[in-house]
Amino acid sequence: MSIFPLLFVIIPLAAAAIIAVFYRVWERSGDVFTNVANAALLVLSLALVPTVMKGEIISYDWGHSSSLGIHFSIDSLSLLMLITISVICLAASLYSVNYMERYTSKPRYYILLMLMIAGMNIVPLAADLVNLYIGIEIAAVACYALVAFGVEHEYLEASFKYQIMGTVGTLCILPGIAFLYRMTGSLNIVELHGILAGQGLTPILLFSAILLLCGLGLKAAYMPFHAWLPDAHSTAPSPVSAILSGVFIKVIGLYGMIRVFFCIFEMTTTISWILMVFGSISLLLGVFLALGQWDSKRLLAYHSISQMGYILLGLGIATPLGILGGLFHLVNHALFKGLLFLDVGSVEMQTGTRELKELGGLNQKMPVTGITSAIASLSISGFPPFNGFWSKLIIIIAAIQAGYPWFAAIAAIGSILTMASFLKVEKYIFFGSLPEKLQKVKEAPMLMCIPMVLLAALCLGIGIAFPWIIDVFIRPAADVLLILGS
Amino acid sequence: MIPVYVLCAILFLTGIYGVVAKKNLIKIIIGISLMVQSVALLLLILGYAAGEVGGLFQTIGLITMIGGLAVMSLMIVTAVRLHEKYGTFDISEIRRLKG
Amino acid sequence: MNSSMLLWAVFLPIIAGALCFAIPDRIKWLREGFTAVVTLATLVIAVLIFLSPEMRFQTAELGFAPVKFLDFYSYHFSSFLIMFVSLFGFLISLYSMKYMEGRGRLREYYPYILLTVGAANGALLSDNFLPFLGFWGIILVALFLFTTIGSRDASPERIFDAANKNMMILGGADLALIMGVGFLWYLSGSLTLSEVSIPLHGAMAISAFVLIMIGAIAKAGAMPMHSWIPHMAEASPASVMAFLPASLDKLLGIYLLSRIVLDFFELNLSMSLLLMIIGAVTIIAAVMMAMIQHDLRKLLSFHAVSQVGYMVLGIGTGTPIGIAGAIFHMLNHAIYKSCLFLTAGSVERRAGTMDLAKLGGLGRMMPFTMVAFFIAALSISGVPPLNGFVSKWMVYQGIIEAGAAQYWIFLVVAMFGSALTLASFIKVGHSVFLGDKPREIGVVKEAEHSMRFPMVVLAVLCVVFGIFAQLPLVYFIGPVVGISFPAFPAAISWTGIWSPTSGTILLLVALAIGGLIYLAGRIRVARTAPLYIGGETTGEGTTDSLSHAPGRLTGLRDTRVLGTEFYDTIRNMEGLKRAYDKGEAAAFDIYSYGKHVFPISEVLKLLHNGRLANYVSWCLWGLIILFIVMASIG
Amino acid sequence: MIGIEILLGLIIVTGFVALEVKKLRTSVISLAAAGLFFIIASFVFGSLEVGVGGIIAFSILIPLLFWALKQTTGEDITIRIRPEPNDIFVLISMAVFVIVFFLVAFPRLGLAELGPPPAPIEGPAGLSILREVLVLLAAAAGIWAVIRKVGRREK
Repeated sequence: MSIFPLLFVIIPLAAAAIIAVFYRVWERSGDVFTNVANAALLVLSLALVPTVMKGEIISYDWGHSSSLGIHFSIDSLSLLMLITISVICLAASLYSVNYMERYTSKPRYYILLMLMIAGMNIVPLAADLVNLYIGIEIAAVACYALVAFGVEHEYLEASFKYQIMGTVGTLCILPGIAFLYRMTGSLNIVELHGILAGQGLTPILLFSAILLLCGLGLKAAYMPFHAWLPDAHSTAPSPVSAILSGVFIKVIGLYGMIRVFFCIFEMTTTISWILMVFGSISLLLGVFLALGQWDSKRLLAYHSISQMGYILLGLGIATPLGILGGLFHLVNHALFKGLLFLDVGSVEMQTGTRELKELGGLNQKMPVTGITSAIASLSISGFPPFNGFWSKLIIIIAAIQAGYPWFAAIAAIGSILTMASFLKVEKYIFFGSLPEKLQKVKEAPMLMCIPMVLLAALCLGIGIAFPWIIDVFIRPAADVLLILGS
Repeated sequence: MIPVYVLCAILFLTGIYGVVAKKNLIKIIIGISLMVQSVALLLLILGYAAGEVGGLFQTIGLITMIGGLAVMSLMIVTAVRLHEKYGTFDISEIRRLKG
Repeated sequence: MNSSMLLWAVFLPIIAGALCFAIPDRIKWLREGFTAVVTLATLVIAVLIFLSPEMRFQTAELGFAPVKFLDFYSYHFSSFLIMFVSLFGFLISLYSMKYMEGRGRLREYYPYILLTVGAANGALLSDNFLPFLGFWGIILVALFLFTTIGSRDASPERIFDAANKNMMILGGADLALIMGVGFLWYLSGSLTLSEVSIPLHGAMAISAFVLIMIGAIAKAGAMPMHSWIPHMAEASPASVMAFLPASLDKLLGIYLLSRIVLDFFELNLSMSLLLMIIGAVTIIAAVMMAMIQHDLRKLLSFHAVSQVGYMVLGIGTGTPIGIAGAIFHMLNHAIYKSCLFLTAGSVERRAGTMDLAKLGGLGRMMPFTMVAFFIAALSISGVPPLNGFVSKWMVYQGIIEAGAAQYWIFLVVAMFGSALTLASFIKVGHSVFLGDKPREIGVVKEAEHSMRFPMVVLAVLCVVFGIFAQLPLVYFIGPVVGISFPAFPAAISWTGIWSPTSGTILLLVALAIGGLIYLAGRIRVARTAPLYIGGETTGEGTTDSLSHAPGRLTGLRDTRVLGTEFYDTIRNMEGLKRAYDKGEAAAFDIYSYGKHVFPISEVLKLLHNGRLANYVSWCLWGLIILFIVMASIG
Repeated sequence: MIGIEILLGLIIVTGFVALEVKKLRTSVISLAAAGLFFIIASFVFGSLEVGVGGIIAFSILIPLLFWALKQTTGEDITIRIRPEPNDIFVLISMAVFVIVFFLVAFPRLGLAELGPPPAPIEGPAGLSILREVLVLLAAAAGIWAVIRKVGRREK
């Protein structure tokens, strides 16, 4: 029993409350408290690394001993997610200070952001499915509003579509949880694993699994449940897009799936195949769609679908190496996709457009953005020494090792196409000749460059120090799934 | 109990029908509302024994209703703003985002 | 000797490269000097490694896979290669001091040289596939970054297109390599290069072989993965061309190809034939393309492709002498092609252009460059006693020894390729260094010392490795393929090792053909040269040829023999014309087939038509599929 | 349990009416009726919490919907739009889904022999009501953000 898990929820909520109270008195309270809270969350999550990554589980319970009440626990997988959330959210909130000047009512933005972070933090903390669901719901509701934050045509449209599809998703998750509870009498994830261990999937459990697969799939946006994503992620304000593509879909969608399909159900061949097939379809079609885009943010959004496909493929292989690759790619994707959205956001802010055809040659004018985006592009395309290379490599060889050469081939083809579309981004935004009307473009302000440099450094650093990162962060998290999964 | 499950499923499908086949934003929201109701009722049916709903089903049902309330109120406000911008409730005309 | 030296050979340049980024632009001499010193130090380390016996450096195994994070292993093959990698790094950094002077992005240029040297050493020394793939990829990234720097006369779009193409072709090949390594791991259960050795049976082994081969030949630049080299040549500085596509990429690509043939797999007949066909096609097709080029860089780059054909052909024979010839040719090619690009660079620096039609008569003013050029040119054409001759001859011997009577076709193709190469280079030498100087080019000076030195070193190496071919054969190549060549004093007696009669005859015939083709070109030129019209050349003629529209030069044609007509003659030969038209329309360029991807993308985009109802229906279809799956499993 | 079935039937009928009528006001009233039946149904099941939750939800939603209609329009003009090819795809998907669901999935579930539900859990709910409040809070903050008239500052 420890208070730490609760802090992950209390800190962002407190920040939201403080901002709500003080924003009239002190204009900058939002800027300050959001960043302080996010930094505190990062410090907190990193402080837990030595204990949790050794295999200890920190838990917090309030209320009834079984599922009624608040039950949080942090194991190494949760901590990995929490660290990822904190890093990306800190980067996004630093970035927001200048970027969100373009929008009215910054305090409301910050309040929503902190609520969303609170919701996102609840998901990995949750020890039972109801709390998991609550986390998803809070984060999703705040996220709908953040997507609509610009309250113009596109913002509202994207948000509305997202709301409808997201709600259909939650309405699939709930019966799934209910059936599970009906069959087992428990909602606690560890208990459920114990109860279901060794049993085959009865039809009703399978039905519940399908509902969860669909519902969480709608949140995680893999094909064919993906259609809201390109709209929502491309219209949202850039820091929000960075959080959405970077961590949001993984936390509220994929994390739930990981918990459900590794820690609750046995990982059967059927489910493994379902995950791999859906994963490789998303991987391939997502990148095909991205190739044809001329709107830079929409292109990135489609890539999120594609990269989710990689993660799903890695996890679906379900061998130790596959899970490791999937989780590693999850972290890496958070970093470089977050970075790419921040880069594109600063280009959009400085030039006023995100149409690839209207841009060009910005490397001369915006060197920081140019270099960081080159790093992120190389990383997402899978080039060493950046982090994306290693995770893709692990996924590909894991697929071959598990005896699925065709899935490995799909992953490789997807990687070539990813490369092609990022070369397109680089070509049209940062290389080539500078159009006449962009002659006066300047580099983004300092506070926007800092998070970009930070994330780029992480992409490079993780790529170079990947054995260490894997040993310290990824392997313990993968072990959680392996111990429970076997 | 089977007919109750069937009716519940029909209610859910009616909701989906509203979401999929109706073009009016308000009708879509009504469809969502029907789905929420069906899910809440499913929870009650699943937990029903001897004149009382047992287990955690009540709690989850309450969460469903509250979650539905939260999402739908946001949807309604968004729909109003959409009408303000696009001048219509017709979802098939609200599609600037495509491709 | 201490095995941590291996670490130094890899990480000294890499760390120095990272530091080099930090050197501010103002003290550029420090940056340049630093680069030269570090590469020289790496060269010294490499020599020390070469002189020591086999060494191994290992870190602990990673927990997640049977991989050591770093597993370096030096033996004769890798250690002689890292020596040359470091040597090229040193010569290029020396050459670049003057050649790259005044260009943009120099702050990145020098660090990239260091990073490339380090990564190439890393790839050569790695004894585990995972770090190997990492270093292999870093070289590609460095190539990409080098290419984006670009040459002066290319537009930003063109530069990036070239970089793009590098990335796509080589990146795709790298992924093929990764797949191949995965298959290899699956089959052999080991990721250690020196442990893997499997028979070439079954679909998986064949695919592994082919996939790794694709990775290797793309790096080396054999057809059909060659098209990045000519494209890059148009948009890159000559020093970059000399450094990567001409030397380092060849060393690495052929190194990998030799490894798969020598170590990983036991070559079988069909794969051997496949390699030989690739080699033969590359030789002839690329040299035909080279014949019609007007731009010196592009011409050289097509020859760089063509020469890879000999190496692939030699390795494909599977005979020790053929493989030894191929590896020797790889080394020789790196030397003379690098030298050729460097001379081209000097010409460009002095005359301001690399367009053959605008050059001429530079020989008297640039004697060192000219001599270096001719030595290298004769070497690439396989004229005795230069190094290119020896290695080509060994390749021919390999073909003969491979045994099958039908292989004479490869022999003929290889010889004919040599002949065309000779013809092409006589022409180039003529139109650049001999003949009359066009008015646009004023009085030019010989290249600076720092540029002259690398050219001279490489030219001398061409001669030494030709006359004393025993030297590299005994110390570098013999141990790799397991042939013991006669010792050094018998250097001149190399002709005695194998019976060269048929080879010699064919070679002489080939040389004669080369001469004839050249003469044929001359005769045609003399007949078709237009009469002097005169009067167009205005007074603003400076050495800055960039300002000249091509049309303005037409008036000069009569005054000197141009390269261009010769190429047009070939270009319009009956039967070849169609092939050339296709070649120029990029039908042979694997990259150009990429555009067929876009229709798929358009169709998928149409599906995302913004209708919420559709989107929700897709989810329903997802559920339908899942339900059916559920029903099918019970 | 006959009463429950009738109530469910009534919810379905009123819900369907709500979806199909032209006047949006009528459809909201119809939804309110469905909500009423829902609340009754949950009380019949003996679930106080869901019933109260339903009362809260509908007492907020129905006025909100009326407010929305007052702000905008009371007519559903889309009801008269002829089906396009696209709508046919959608309807086919719907139909296939219904068929697959009722023919393939539903019979296999074995809902008849589920066995008794898990035993009720006694004890205080503790903080857990806070979680629901948090969801509502997020929605409130969301609405607060979405009702802004101007979202972006133009440069």
